[in-house]
Amino acid sequence: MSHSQDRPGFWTRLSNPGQFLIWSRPLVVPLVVVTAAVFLVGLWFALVNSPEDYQMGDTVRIMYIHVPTAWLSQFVYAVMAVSAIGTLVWRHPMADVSMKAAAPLGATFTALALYTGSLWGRPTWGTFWEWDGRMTSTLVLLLIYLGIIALWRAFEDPLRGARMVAILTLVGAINIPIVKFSVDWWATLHQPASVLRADGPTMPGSILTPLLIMFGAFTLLFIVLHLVGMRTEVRRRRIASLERRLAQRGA
Amino acid sequence: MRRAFAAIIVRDIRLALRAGSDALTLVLFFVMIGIVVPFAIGPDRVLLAQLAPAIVWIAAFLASLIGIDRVFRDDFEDGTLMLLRHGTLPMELVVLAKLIVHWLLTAFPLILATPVLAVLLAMDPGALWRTVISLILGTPGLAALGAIGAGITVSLRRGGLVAPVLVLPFAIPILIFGVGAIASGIGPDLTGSARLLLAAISLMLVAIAPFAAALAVRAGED
Amino acid sequence: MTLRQDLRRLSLCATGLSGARGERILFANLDLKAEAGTALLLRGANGAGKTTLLLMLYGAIRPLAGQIVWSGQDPEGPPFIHLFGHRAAVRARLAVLETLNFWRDANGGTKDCVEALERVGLGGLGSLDAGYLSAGQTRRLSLARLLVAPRPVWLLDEPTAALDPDGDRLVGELMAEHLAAGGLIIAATHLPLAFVGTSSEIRLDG
Amino acid sequence: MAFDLGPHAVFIIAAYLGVATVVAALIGYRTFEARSVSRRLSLLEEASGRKRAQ
Repeated sequence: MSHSQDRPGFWTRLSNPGQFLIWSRPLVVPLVVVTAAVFLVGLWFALVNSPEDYQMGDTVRIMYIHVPTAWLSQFVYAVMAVSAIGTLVWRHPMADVSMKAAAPLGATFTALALYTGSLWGRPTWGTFWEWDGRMTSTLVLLLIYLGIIALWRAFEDPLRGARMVAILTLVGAINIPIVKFSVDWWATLHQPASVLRADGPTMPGSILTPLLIMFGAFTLLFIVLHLVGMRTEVRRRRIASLERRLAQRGA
Repeated sequence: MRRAFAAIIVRDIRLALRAGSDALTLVLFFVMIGIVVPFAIGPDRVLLAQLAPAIVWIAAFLASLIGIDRVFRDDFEDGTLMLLRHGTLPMELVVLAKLIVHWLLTAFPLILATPVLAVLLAMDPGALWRTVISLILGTPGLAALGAIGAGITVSLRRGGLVAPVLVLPFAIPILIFGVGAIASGIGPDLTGSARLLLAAISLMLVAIAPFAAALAVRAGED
Repeated sequence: MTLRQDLRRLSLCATGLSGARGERILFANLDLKAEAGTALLLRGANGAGKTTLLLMLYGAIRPLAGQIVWSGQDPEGPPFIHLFGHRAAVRARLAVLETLNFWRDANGGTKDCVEALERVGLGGLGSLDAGYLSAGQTRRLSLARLLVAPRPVWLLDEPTAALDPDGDRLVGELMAEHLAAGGLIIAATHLPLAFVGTSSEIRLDG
Repeated sequence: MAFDLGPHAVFIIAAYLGVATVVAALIGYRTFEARSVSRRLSLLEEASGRKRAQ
């Protein structure tokens, strides 16, 4: 523990779990407050203060939560991929903690994206599930997340598991674009391009503002939950090492 | 006696839910098989709806076959099975307890996950309900066959791969009546009788599994 | 001391036993006699068939020839043998106390688990995952398994392996207490066993 | 605040309610996890007699 140094260098502050707990503690409460505030403003704009879309009518309001969650499902995977590189290349101790804390969040946001997507598609398709390109590749992404979480659970000792999960995550990062491309090809092969072009180039301001605010709200939500998750994971590992020491002392 | 029976079930479930075990991955495997098929067949909803009962049952069938090896493997390797021979519970009841745990950890989550597949495979609610019923009736039989296969191959070092192959032929009737109980094709509606036959097969298998598997386990350590 | 064991007095009389591993005959028409309250030590080099003989007495392996009779015990009665061997039957992800509770219930025991843990020197580690225990501690947990469900016959296979000196002392004490309570011990060991109690010895040259 | 959500109101409400409950569950589980882990950690730190930086 680097208590002896007077001012731990930037890198140790970032990479040492003990230091991480110290500097991340004051961040949690303010972040929670900001996230709640942005959510309230976002909901106010999304549900009340914006007109319905001339094309899709009121169902555009579902888009305000579908698009952010769909975007988050890929953003969280990017965070995990960067952490995976951190684990494998620089053996950064906080990297695998971040990876482990992010995986369940990624899976949940992807599931939410599918949930809201099927509700959004219901009025136009007439059914909850249509094998269209984007929705199907989101579904495959969910399976990848669940696979990663299953791999985390299969390892008893998280330290050993981290490198394996990092490798799988990176392999996933390479394969996701391929999956996306092939699924789109498969979808268009069997049906004309789906009419649902939400993010058209020209989006009237009245739709853009709620969308951007909700974007910010969901991203902040992820950051807060990820930070809390990482703090919990660091302490869970300290518990494991303390238990090991307790056992040795008891021998 | 009952305390020992409950102790085995509680311990095995607790172990399965802790980290370091892959109990819930079978559900993932089940859902994945269901999802993969439309990629091969194509997203045509009418065709998918017709094939949905077969897809769901094949997925359940393969998922339960893969889960067989874990029924006795861990307990055999760390000596628990050897010590249970002299527990208060006869080996037959130990096997029954493990059979119940095996069903709870593999088939039960499968049945809970069936609606997910139903939505993906464009199943109508009626078909979904019949699928759930046929899975509830059929999976105990699969679990029983699995326990017998596990008992026979537990002493083999590479037994994990042999068991599914041994058990699969005996499980074909369950598959036939399982799918039959959902949609019996163009002819007269035979789903009712298929359901009864499925239940009969399952009951018979669950009845003989403890004795057959206990015999195999007891002989296994010789 | 609630761990006091009130045991039925049994005696073993095995005649003409012969066992083999694969084709190799390990021992032939071997006679064993052991009275309640005494210990029978099986000596012999590694691979001399000590473990095979113990598993034969345990009922896991059928003898090629010969017969094992436990007098004073009706065959239909409740199980009466404890086996303490190399495989400690302890799962890494199960807590120490949970493991012991399981074995007390599975073997129909009634003794208090926490006290058994204290007796074998694992007092404060009840809520710890068994995976964190050292080899010696795991064997102590396995010893505790014998205490929570008292049974007349103990079959011990290298009881002092992986144990430190006060571990050996603990094994000696437990064996002495078991013999004093009228139990019967058959131990296979090549290390000297320090315990108070009448014992006879038999050598397997294999 | 009875605002009109149009003909497909039920889907909009279902979407928002679904997301709200799942997010609430996520937040609840993470705080519960954090609280129980830090409780167990302080327990262990007393047992091992050393107070680490919190």
